[in-house]
Formats: sequence, structure tokens, C-alpha cells
Amino acid sequence: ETKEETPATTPDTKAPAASTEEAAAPAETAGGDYHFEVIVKSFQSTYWQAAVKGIETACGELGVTANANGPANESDIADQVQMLNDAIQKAPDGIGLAACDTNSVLDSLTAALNAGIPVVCFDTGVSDAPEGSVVATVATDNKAAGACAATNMYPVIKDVVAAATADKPVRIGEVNQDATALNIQERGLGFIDEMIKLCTADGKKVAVVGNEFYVNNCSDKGDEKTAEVIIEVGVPAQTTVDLAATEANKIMSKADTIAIFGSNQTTAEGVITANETLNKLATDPAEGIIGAGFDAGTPQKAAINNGKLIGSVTQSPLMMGYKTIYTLVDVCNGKTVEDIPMDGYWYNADNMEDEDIAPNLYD
Amino acid sequence: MGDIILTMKGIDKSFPGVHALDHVDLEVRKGEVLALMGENGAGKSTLMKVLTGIYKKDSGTITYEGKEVEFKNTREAQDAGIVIVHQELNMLGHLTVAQNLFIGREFKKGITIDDKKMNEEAKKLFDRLNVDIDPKEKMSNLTVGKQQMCEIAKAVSFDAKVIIFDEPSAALTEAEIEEMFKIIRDLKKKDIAMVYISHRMDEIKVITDRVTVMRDGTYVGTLITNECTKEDIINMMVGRVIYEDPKTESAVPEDAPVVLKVEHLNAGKMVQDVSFELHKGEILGFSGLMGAGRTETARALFGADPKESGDIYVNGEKVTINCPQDAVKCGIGYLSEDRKRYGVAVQKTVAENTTMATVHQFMRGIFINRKKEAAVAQEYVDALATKTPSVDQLVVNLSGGNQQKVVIAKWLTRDSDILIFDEPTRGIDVGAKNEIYKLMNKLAAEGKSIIMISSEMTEILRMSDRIVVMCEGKKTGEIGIAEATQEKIMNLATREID
Amino acid sequence: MEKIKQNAFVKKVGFNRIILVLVMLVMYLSFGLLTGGKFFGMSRIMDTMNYVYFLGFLSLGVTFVIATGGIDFSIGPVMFCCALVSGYSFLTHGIPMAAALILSVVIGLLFGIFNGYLVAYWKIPPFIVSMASMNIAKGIAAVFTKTQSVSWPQSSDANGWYRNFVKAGNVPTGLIIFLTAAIICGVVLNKTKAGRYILCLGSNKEAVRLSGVDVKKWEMLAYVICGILVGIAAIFYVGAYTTVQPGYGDQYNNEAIAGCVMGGTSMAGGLASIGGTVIGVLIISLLQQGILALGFSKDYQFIITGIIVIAAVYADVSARRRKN
Amino acid sequence: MSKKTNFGKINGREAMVVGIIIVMVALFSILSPTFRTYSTFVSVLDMSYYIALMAIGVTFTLITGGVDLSIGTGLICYSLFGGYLIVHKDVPVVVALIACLVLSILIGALNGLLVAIMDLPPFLATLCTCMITRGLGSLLSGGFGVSWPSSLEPEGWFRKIFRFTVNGKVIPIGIVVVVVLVLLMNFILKHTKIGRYTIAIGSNKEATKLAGVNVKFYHVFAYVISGFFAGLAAIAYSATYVTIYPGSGAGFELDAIGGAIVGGVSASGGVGTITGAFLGVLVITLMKVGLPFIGLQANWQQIFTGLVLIGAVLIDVVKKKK
Ligand SMILES: Nc1ncnc2c1ncn2[C@@H]1O[C@H](COP(=O)(O)OP(=O)(O)OP(=O)(O)O)[C@@H](O)[C@H]1O
Ligand SMILES: Nc1ncnc2c1ncn2[C@@H]1O[C@H](COP(=O)(O)OP(=O)(O)OP(=O)(O)O)[C@@H](O)[C@H]1O
Ligand SMILES: [Mg+2]
Ligand SMILES: [Mg+2]
Repeated sequence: ETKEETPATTPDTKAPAASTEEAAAPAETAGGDYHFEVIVKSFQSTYWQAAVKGIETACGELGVTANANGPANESDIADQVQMLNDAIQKAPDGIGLAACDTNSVLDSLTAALNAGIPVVCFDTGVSDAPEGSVVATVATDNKAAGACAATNMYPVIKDVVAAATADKPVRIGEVNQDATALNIQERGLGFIDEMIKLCTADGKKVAVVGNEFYVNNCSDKGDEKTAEVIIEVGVPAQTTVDLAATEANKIMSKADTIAIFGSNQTTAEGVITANETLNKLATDPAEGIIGAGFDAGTPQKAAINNGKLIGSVTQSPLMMGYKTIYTLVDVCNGKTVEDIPMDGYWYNADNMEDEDIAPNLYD
Repeated sequence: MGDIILTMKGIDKSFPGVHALDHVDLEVRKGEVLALMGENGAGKSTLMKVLTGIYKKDSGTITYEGKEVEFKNTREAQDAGIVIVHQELNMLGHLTVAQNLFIGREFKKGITIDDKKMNEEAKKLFDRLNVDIDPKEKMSNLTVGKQQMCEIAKAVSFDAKVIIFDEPSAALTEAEIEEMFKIIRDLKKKDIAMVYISHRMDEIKVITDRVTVMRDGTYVGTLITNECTKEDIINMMVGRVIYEDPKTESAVPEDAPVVLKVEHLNAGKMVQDVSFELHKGEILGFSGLMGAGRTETARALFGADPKESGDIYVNGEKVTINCPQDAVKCGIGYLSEDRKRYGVAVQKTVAENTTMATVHQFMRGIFINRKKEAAVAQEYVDALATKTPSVDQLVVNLSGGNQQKVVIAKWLTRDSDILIFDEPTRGIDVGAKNEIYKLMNKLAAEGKSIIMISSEMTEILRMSDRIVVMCEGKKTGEIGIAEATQEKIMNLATREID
Repeated sequence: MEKIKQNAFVKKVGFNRIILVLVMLVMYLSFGLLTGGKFFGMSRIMDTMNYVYFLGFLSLGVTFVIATGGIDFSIGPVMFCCALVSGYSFLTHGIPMAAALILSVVIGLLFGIFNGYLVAYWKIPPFIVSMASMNIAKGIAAVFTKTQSVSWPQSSDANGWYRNFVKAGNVPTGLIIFLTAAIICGVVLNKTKAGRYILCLGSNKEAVRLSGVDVKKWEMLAYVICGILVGIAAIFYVGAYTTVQPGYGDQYNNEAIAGCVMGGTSMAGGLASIGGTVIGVLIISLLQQGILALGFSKDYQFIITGIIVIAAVYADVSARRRKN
Repeated sequence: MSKKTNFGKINGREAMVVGIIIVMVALFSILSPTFRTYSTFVSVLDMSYYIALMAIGVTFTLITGGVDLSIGTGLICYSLFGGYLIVHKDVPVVVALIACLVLSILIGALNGLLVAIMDLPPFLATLCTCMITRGLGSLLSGGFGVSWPSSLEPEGWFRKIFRFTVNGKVIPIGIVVVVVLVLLMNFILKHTKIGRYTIAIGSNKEATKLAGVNVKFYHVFAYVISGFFAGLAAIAYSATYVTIYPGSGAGFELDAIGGAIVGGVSASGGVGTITGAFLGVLVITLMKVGLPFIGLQANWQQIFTGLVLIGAVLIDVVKKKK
């Protein structure tokens, strides 16, 4: 797991344009009275508050300043584009960006490139970014993080899965907030694909049902009729907690459901909410449904402590924010930088207090 | 005759563009019924509304029981013992009769309303007044007459010292009017003072003690009912205004062609098997009491409301009229009785209203030719002597009579040959009224044919060449003007249909 | 004060509208000064304009509906539905870009017909109709796109030429198109038969019907015009912001309606001003942009917009009451 | 014509809605075995609480001939405010609940002021307060989402108003609370001055004024009731769900208004019952919860909601024509 505080200074393979840009920019001293603009997806969830906290910490340590802003809602794409444009107008020394939508920011990234402002993406990478505009990406590998949930869940349900037959299949549920955001998509598919892999490795036939996107994009959607393990994916009509809870409820109500995964804070809380009525979640598959979540927040932490969820995957928003600033300062100082992949950490009742986990478990 | 209970002195009230009350005086005594008379728009209702705090007076004094008073709202007036039965019905259709009766002063049981007691009290009241209405009935299900009786009963149910009846009889049948008179006589015995507003001369003679006459927002004088004749009152009411000469015989030649023939028209309860003919150049009066179904007949004929059956012939040809467009295409125009609601778009200009039915005549390509539109509108403003600063004036700023002229102009631009005037002079002041009469006669002389629905007997007798009388949705008779008398019409209008 | 109000020019333009223009200028100047002049920059202005275009088309559309005394708050979701369905058809079903653009307008038109028909012919209250069609638009968009967001091509893409409608190089083509559309709307509303009947029936529908006018047709037409403009708004939205997500779009209803009524269009119908709508939209966009540029959260924008609309409408209502 | 048909009309509508509910439940149960479980029943109820409470309030404004569009964002605003006080200011839950209600009453009074005293069109005035409460909610909570105490913590007692567990069995006590409130408000609408004048205002405001009723007061009061019930709905929402996010809530009001209209409340005033509105809300919630169960992707529920709304009003329109 990559835990270095400073990025590796490997040979310059990426972003040559950025470094030349930087060289052209008026030279600043290393101590750096740099100013950065940071744009997050929104301030709605505590996840982003944690990211901002990391940014502030890094700024304090490095003696630079940063101004964080974000739209009211993760779906306010237009607002975020305007914010990004405004940030470019302010001609900061660098921009940190967590893009709500990866396509709508492309024009603005070109503008940033033309203005010679380096951009570090965090949380979400912008894969189609114009060459040289994004100098580095600090993001969780969502596919791996989703798979991480599957890997940790599978040992618990292994026996039940093993006992499943085509006549009496078992069902594993997954609730995804939407089918639009790249990171949710990757996470959801990461979980599904890993689960398929694990089950097939044990000689089980798997089918994926439910939301069309996930069904069509997973590694193998299988055939529901002959499957011994069914993975059911639910996506609410809108990203509200009540509808997320309804989707979770729908899956958890089914008699053959043995496990469920909520792939972000809202949907994990949806699972917890649904359980308030169903009271089916348990840590032992013999007693009920195994639940796993994603991200942190008070309700999830409480649920893990109370044995409702067996665990959850946390990203490190704090570290992401923190490293974003460090990367930006490095860029300004003319150092070459690289993408920093962040890991998802599996946490459960046992390791929640651990030193390297606890700081990422925001409220 | 009793002591004076109420004096109004020098009451002045202006609305934008209308000086509705010009230093009016009024004196009411205990135990008397004072008739308040005057043409439409004379200011009677306004005076009573000023008294009961609905309008704020501009100047003048009101003395009630020896003290100067100024009521801020109806509630204060009620509490002081002055109640009013309004000319327009003020019913709450969604509530029951009893709930309407006691609105604003419900009986209570704890914090809840005691509907049971209200129903009982209402029943008692109706029994005492000898009216047959179920207190639990929903108000909107009653006939207009019954609704009016409820309003009267409501006024009586207050422990009032002064009761004002603003045209209570307009919607009532003869029998109901008799009942009301009984109630009034009863109240008189209790020394209650009453103001009775009505246009019906006969009623005035029967029930009132004195008559105060108003004209054009001014006080004209007061007469003792027993000591004067109808003519005296009419003279005072009409004053200097000279009406068009009343018709004594039809101005339509015997062989005038039939432009409109209606056969067996049926449209709901209010229009049952109505048939009539309209000749070229004729003014055909439609008489009857309120609720007789004349408006419904006109609306059904015009296609404004759906009809069930019936044939319509225009100039001898059978036509299908399912919506107003069809009617307009047949050359029929309709002036509704409720101008504000159905006649004009008050927030639009005179010109826009004038051309409402004829915009297509003012098109230049896809654009409206505003110049031509304004010119034509101005033409009609001049021709009808509409009082408006310009054709760009918003109609809302015009007085009722002038609004009516705008509606007439609308149909004249359309060149309609058949015009239905529904209550053409309702709420229009005396001068304007006469102008509209002149205009109607002129139109008829030019060969247009007019159906005139009117609730004013004098208007019917003055204007019509022939009179159709309706009662409860049925045509009850047809009289040529030469034979027509008030009595004959009244007879037909109140005829019980077997 | 009274003197100013009586001035012929002021009377013609409308006192409240002049105040609005002043409000707008003051806002612009203060945003400019507070951001250290950055707000005055050309590219900043272009950014602001991006917001003006699509919101402006929505607002123009809803002006016609409000002029009839109706309301349509399905416009935001319908706009998204247009952009999603046509964009998805382009990306997945491979229809040409030109066809996608036309499809967007056609979908708007269909919603206009649907809303207008239900309101005018079936007499269902506009409020309920738009509540229903808002749900339907969201549902259709999500079902059609399989709840995928749709990203329209970038300007660098071969099919990105549609973005020239928004901005061609440094030429603000969007502004030209929007103003032309506004002028056309103004002409339609004030100079044609359709506009005349729409306004008149908003003022008194029954009177117009009894004048032998086919009010149903004209009332429906208002919704149809609105639908077309919403379809165009969708193009300007994706032209500026690329991506649309299913399930959203409601946030633009309020802003579009606010822009419209702020400019003096009466919710009671019969009174509408396209010029006022344009000013209203400019104010809303300025506010949106200014607040973001100052780094405040959008919350302030909501609150300030709400208060400005209340103030503007109250001024109109009380002026009218004083007149009567 | 007689009073029987009057009564019949209202009850007829309610009976019809009950019929629709039965048909829907039957249909969902046949098509999905998992639907006919106790827990689904509970989750339908769970979702119905906050919508039903909003519907109770908004029915009062609908009956005056107005509407209240601010209840949805208002709900989130109050809930955020209360949650913020608990989480960040450490106030006891009771105080937060009271703060929630006080704020809701204030916003209701603001709506009343705008509509009844300043004479603004209700749709527009409440649209503005909708925007204002949306912004206000974020500002009052510092822009952060908040989680009210969970049912496992002692301060989570307020969640037991709506749902508690006995021997692992969930008791949806909230339905009792809501039904009691529905019946109470129905009673108030039918049998107290407040209700009587609310109907009277919707029936004919001028006439009511002429009858000497303090129309302004009762008109404002209808909006206060609407605000207050949005406050109660905020409590129900906080008690049922886990985290409250700022910026959400827009659209909740449409579920409530839609429910009321399906239940026979007229959008033009004067007509409607609270029980009807409540039953209508059940239809909407059943659709939200039930459609995913029968295998229709969640998005279909929106299309169906739209069609049901039009259908419900069409019944009235057709009836009136006859
Ligand atoms: N609210 C008002 N605003 C403007 N003008 C008004 C208003 N009320 C009455 N008027 C005008 O004041 C004048 C007097 O009206 P009023 O209703 O008092 O007459 P009236 O004697 O009661 O007539 P009628 O016999 O028709 O009832 C009329 O010209 C009328 O148009
Ligand atoms: N189907 C109906 N059921 C109950 N009441 C009705 C019905 N149709 C009409 N009415 C009432 O009766 C009245 C009918 O009056 P209408 O206007 O037709 O009569 P009219 O002869 O034209 O009288 P006027 O013109 O003097 O009012 C209406 O005001 C309405 O309130
Ligand atoms: Mg009068
Ligand atoms: Mg009539």
C-alpha cells in the first residue's frame, strides 16, 4: 500500500508539457507563497469535509494557501464548470479538482493548460483530459476498492455459497447510487467482477441481474436460470436516502439473499435504514444477511461496531486532499510528479482504531 | 312613526373615474321600511356598503343611535346591529346552508363547532320564517331563490336593529316574495328599521313606508309612500334624463324575413324545449325573473354551453353551432350579462378588446397592423361615443357603460347581423343607458336583429318589438309590443308550469 | 419620484423594469469590484453567457405559458430529457448530429403538445399537468438511457460543430441567437395573432372564447412554443456543459420561472414582457455567476433570488392594486 | 342533490382510493412474493410518514385555493437545523425537535404573510420560500450533512416515536401517530372554526370577509399549519433515515401534493379531506416502494406517478362534465 508522504521522484515519463509550462512561469521561491484553488464535488457529505481537512493540514504544513469551493450538489455539473472557470480566471498557482463529470470539464482544462495553470485531479480522474493539463491524479482505484469489498466479504459467505445449487441459488445484492458517475460505476463493477471471479473459482455459476448498465458491463452476466449465485444490482431513481433504502429493502426482502453491499455512503446508509425495518443484517450468514459498506460517516461506523455491517471500505479523502496540495507544490517547484493511486482500506470492528485507518474514518 | 335611528349626512365616495356618491343624505326610523330607489348605478348599493363598513367613505357623517359611528368592517356593523342582505349572493358553495347561515359566529362546543346545534337553530329559524330549506343541504345545490332566502334568513337571525335588503326580490318567485313580506312585517312589529332597495314599483307600494330617491349618486328627495303615486317616484328617479321614446308598436314590417329560427332547444334543466323566431330589424325582448333560463338559452344558442338537442336556422338555412366560433361564423354576436367575467379582458386595451373577434381582419402578413387596428377602434369609439382618453387605455379603467360599449364595438367590427344583448344595461348609469338604447334602435333600423335579455320591465317594454317570456327554463309566452303590459308579462314570468 | 414615473419614456419601458436594469448594473459593478475586476473580463462574460443562453430559452418558453395564466415547471426535467434522449441516440444509435439536434427540439415539442393538450383540451390544471410531465420526462429519460449520463461531443470532436451555436471561436454566437430568439418571441407575443390571443386569453379566457376564438388551440400553442424553446435550451445546455444526467433538471425550473416573473410577467396571466424576461434571466445568471465567482456557496444565490423575486412581484402587485 | 350524495361524493372518492390501494397491493403481491412480507409493509409505512405529514399540512393550503411548494426544501432545512444543533452544538434532542418545529412555524408564517397579507400569488410566494429554505438549510447547518442520533444510542429515543423493536419484531408505531394526526386534523378541518374558515376562504374569500371573519388571520394560519406539519415531517424524516444532506428535499412537496390530489383534494380550493390526502399518499408510496419489487427499474415509478396523477384529476374532470 502506497503510504509515502511524498510522491516518488521517478524519471520524468509523464506531463512533460506541465514542467515546461512551470519553467516558463515566473519563478517563485521554494518556501512558496503559493495559492491554490481547490474544487470539490460538493460539501454535502462528510467525505468532502474530510478532504478539505486534508487540504488545510497540508497548507498549514507547507505554508501555502488554498481556497476550497464546490457546488451545492454532486449533480450540479454546470455550477462546477463555472467554478472551475472562475478558478482559472483567478490565475492561481495550481488547481485541485474533483470533477463531478469528467467530460464537461474538458474545455476548462484546455483553458487551464493555455493559461499555464497545472491541475491535479483528486478522487476522480479525468481520463480524456487534454495532454498536459492534468499533471497528476490522486485517486482511489475504485475498481480495486470495489473488489476489496468483495474479497473481504467472500470468506464470510463462502460456505453458504458453496452450498448453493441451481435450484436453490443464493443472492448477493449491491446497491449503487447511480449508473452515471465513473467512480461509482467502477466501484460497482469492481465488486461484481471480483465476486464473479471468486465464485467461479469455487466452481459456481454466477448471473448478474438488475440495473442494465451493470449487467451489461460486468465481466460475465451469466444466465439467471442456471445460476447458483445471483448478483442483483439496484439503482434508485434518484439519489435520495429514502429511495436508496427502498432498493436495499427490495433486495434484502428476498429469502435467498445472503449478502449486500452499498457502494457509497448514501447507499450504505440505505442498507442500514432498510435493516431498521428488516432487522436481517448479521455477522454470521447462518443468522442473516451479511452487509458491507463503503466510505465512512457516523452511521456506518456505528453499524460496524454494532455488528450490523461486517465492515466497509474507506478511501482516504483526507490523504487525497493532503497529497493534492503536496503534489501541487511539487509541480510549482518544478519537480516532476506522478499519479498517486490511493488504496481503499477494508476496515471492520477490529481495525477501526488502528493508526493508519482511524484518520480516514471521518464522521 | 318611530324615532330616528340612523342618519347619514353628506356622504361622498369616489371610485377611480366614478363619483359614485355625491353628498348623499339618508334618514332611517325605527319600525319603518324605507325604500331606497334609483336607476341602476344611482349609488344605492354603494351607500349601503359605506354604511356597513365595506367601503370607506371619503367624507360625511353617519349617526347611529345618537352617536357618530364609522364601522371598519361588516363585523363591527353587525355587532352594532346593522346587517345587510347583499345584492350579489355571497354564498359559500362548498358549505352547508346552516354553515353559511352562521359563518363567522358559529356555535361552539368546547373548541369544536357545534354543527348539530347550528342545524337545529337553522331549522328553528326556517320554521319560524316558514321557509322550506334543509339546513344540511350544500349551498351550491340550492336554487338562486332559495339561496336568496337563506341570505334573508341570515340577516334576520342577527339580533339586528337595522336590516338592509339590497334587491332581495330579484331572484324570488311570487310565493317567496309573499313569504319575505310576511317576515318584513313581522320585523316591523319588533320596531326594527329596514332599508329596502328594489326596482319593482309594486313592491314599493305594498311594503314600504317612505321612499328615498337617488339619482346619479346624489340625493333627490324623500316621499311618504302612501301620499305619492308611482309617477311621482319615477319622475324623481329619472329627472332630467330623457329616455328614448317607448315603443308602442312594432317597428318591424310584417313581411320582414326570419333571420334566426330556434326550434326545440334543450340544454339542461334551464333550457327546455325553447322555440322562437327572430326577424330582420327586430328587437326581441326576453323577459323573466332571474333564473328563468334566458341566459342559458342564449348561451346554448351561441354554443357557449353544450346543448342536448334543437335545430337552429340562420336565414332559413340549418346550421350547426357547437362552439362560439360556429356561432360567430353564422353572424351571431353575444354580449354577456357579466361583462367583467365574460365580456372584456380588463387588463387589455380598448383597441385590443375591440378587435378581439376580428384580429384576422387586421393582419399584414403574419403581423397585426396596429395602426389600422387603432384607427378602426377609434372609429367605434367615436361612433358609440365611448368615453376613453385613447384606444390604448386599459379597459379596467373604463366605467361600466363604456366597457359595455367596447363589447358592442367588438361585435360591430365583426359585422354580426344577429346580436344577443344579455342585460345590456346592467350596472350602467342612466346617461349611458340611454345611449345604449339609442344605439340598439339605430342598429335595428340598419337591419340588424337583436335579442335583448333584460330583467328590467321598463326596458323590455320600452325597447322590444316583440317579447318572449320565460319561466323556469321554459318559454311561457310571446307577446307583441302593442298588447304587452307589465301585468301580462309578470303573469307569464311567474306562471307555474304544470 | 412621481415625476420620474410619469415621464413618457419611463412609462413606456415600465418603471419596475428600469429599476431592474439598475439592479442588474449595480450587481454587475459590485461583482466586478469585489472580484478585483476579473468579472469584467471577456472570457468571464462568455462564461456568464453560457448560463444565460439555456436559462434564457427556458425562461422565454415559460413566459408564453405564464402569459396564458398557466404554469409549467416541467421545463428543467424536460430539457434534460431532450438532451439525454437525443444525445443517447447520437452516441449509441449513431444518428447524425444534425438529426440529434432536431430530435432534441422535437422531443421538446412533443412535451409541449402533451402538456398543452392536457391543459387546453382536457382542462387539467397546469400545475398538475406539469407535475406529471416532470415525472414522466425524468422517467422516460432514465429508461431510455438506462440511467446513464450522456456526454455530448467536445468542440474538438468532428461532431462538435453544434457548439458553434454557443460560441464560435471568440464570437458569442449564442448571444446573437438568443437575442434573435428573444426578439422573435417579442414579435410573436406582441405583433401576431397568436401572441394577441395568448395574452388575451390569459387575461380573460371566457371572454375570448365567447368572441368566437378557438381558445383551446391558442392555449395549447403557448405550451407548444414553450416546448420548442425548451428543446432548443437543451442544445445550449449541452453546448456549454457537455454532460446531462438523468433524474435531474428541476433546479432550473425555479430559476427560469423566477427570471420570467421578475421581469414583470404576471402569474395571473395576460401580462407578459419578453424584454423583462431577458433582464430577469440576466439578473439570475449574474447572481449565479457572481456568487460562485466570489466563492460563496450557492445557498446565498437561492436566498437572494427568492428575495428579489418577492420584492419584484410585490412591487407589481401593489402597483396594480393602487391603480384599481 | 340530497345530502346523501354530498357525503357520498367525498366518501366515494376515498372509497375509490382505498380500492386502488387494494388493487395495487394485490397486484404487487401476486407479481412479487417478496412484496407480501411484513417488512415491506413496514417500509411502505416508513416512507409514507414524512410524505403524509407534509400532505396533511399542504391540504390546508390547497383547500384555501393556494399551495405550499416550500415544504420539501423546508423539511430538509428544519431537519438540518435540528441535526446541526445536536451534532455540533450538543443540545438535547428535545430542544432540537422544538427548534425544528419553531423554525417550521416561522417559515409557515412567512408564507402566510406573503400570500395572505401581501397578496402574492401562492405558487410564486412559496416557490420563493422554497429557494430561501433550500439556501437557509445549508447555511444553518454550516453546509454539512448531518446524522441525527441512531436508534442504538440513548438520544435516539425520538426514532421510537415512529418505529421500535420488540423481540426483533419491528413495530411501526408511526402509523398510529400519523393516523391519529390525520384524524385529528380531519376533525379540525370539519369541526372547528379554523377548518371551517379554511374551507370558506377557498370557497369564496370575499364572501367570507363580508361575513365578518378575520380572513387574513385564518389564511395565514393555513400556511402556518402547512409549515408546522412540514416541521413534523422533518422529525419523521430524521427519525426514519440516517443522514440528512443539504441541497436535497426539492421534489418532496410534489409527492405530498400529488398524494393529496390523488386523494381528492381539489387544486382550486374548497374541496378535500385529510383522510383522502392520506390515502392518496399511500398510493404514491406504494408505487415508489412496490414498483421496484415487481422488477420494473426504479425509473418506471416516475412515469407511473405522472400517469396516476393525470388519471386522478381526469376522473374529477370527467365527473364534472357529467
Ligand atoms: N368597487 C367599485 N369600483 C368602481 N366603481 C364602482 C364600484 N362599485 C360601484 N361602482 C360604481 O359606482 C356607481 C354606483 O354603483 P351602485 O352599485 O351603488 O349602484 P346601484 O344604485 O346599487 O345600482 P343597481 O340598481 O344596479 O344595483 C356605478 O357607476 C358603479 O359602476
Ligand atoms: N343546473 C343548474 N342547477 C342549479 N342552478 C342552476 C343551474 N343552472 C343555472 N342555475 C342557476 O340559475 C341561474 C340561472 O339564471 P340565468 O342567468 O339563466 O337566468 P336568466 O333568466 O338569464 O336570469 P338573469 O339573466 O336575470 O340572471 C344561474 O345563476 C345559476 O346559479
Ligand atoms: Mg346595487
Ligand atoms: Mg341572465
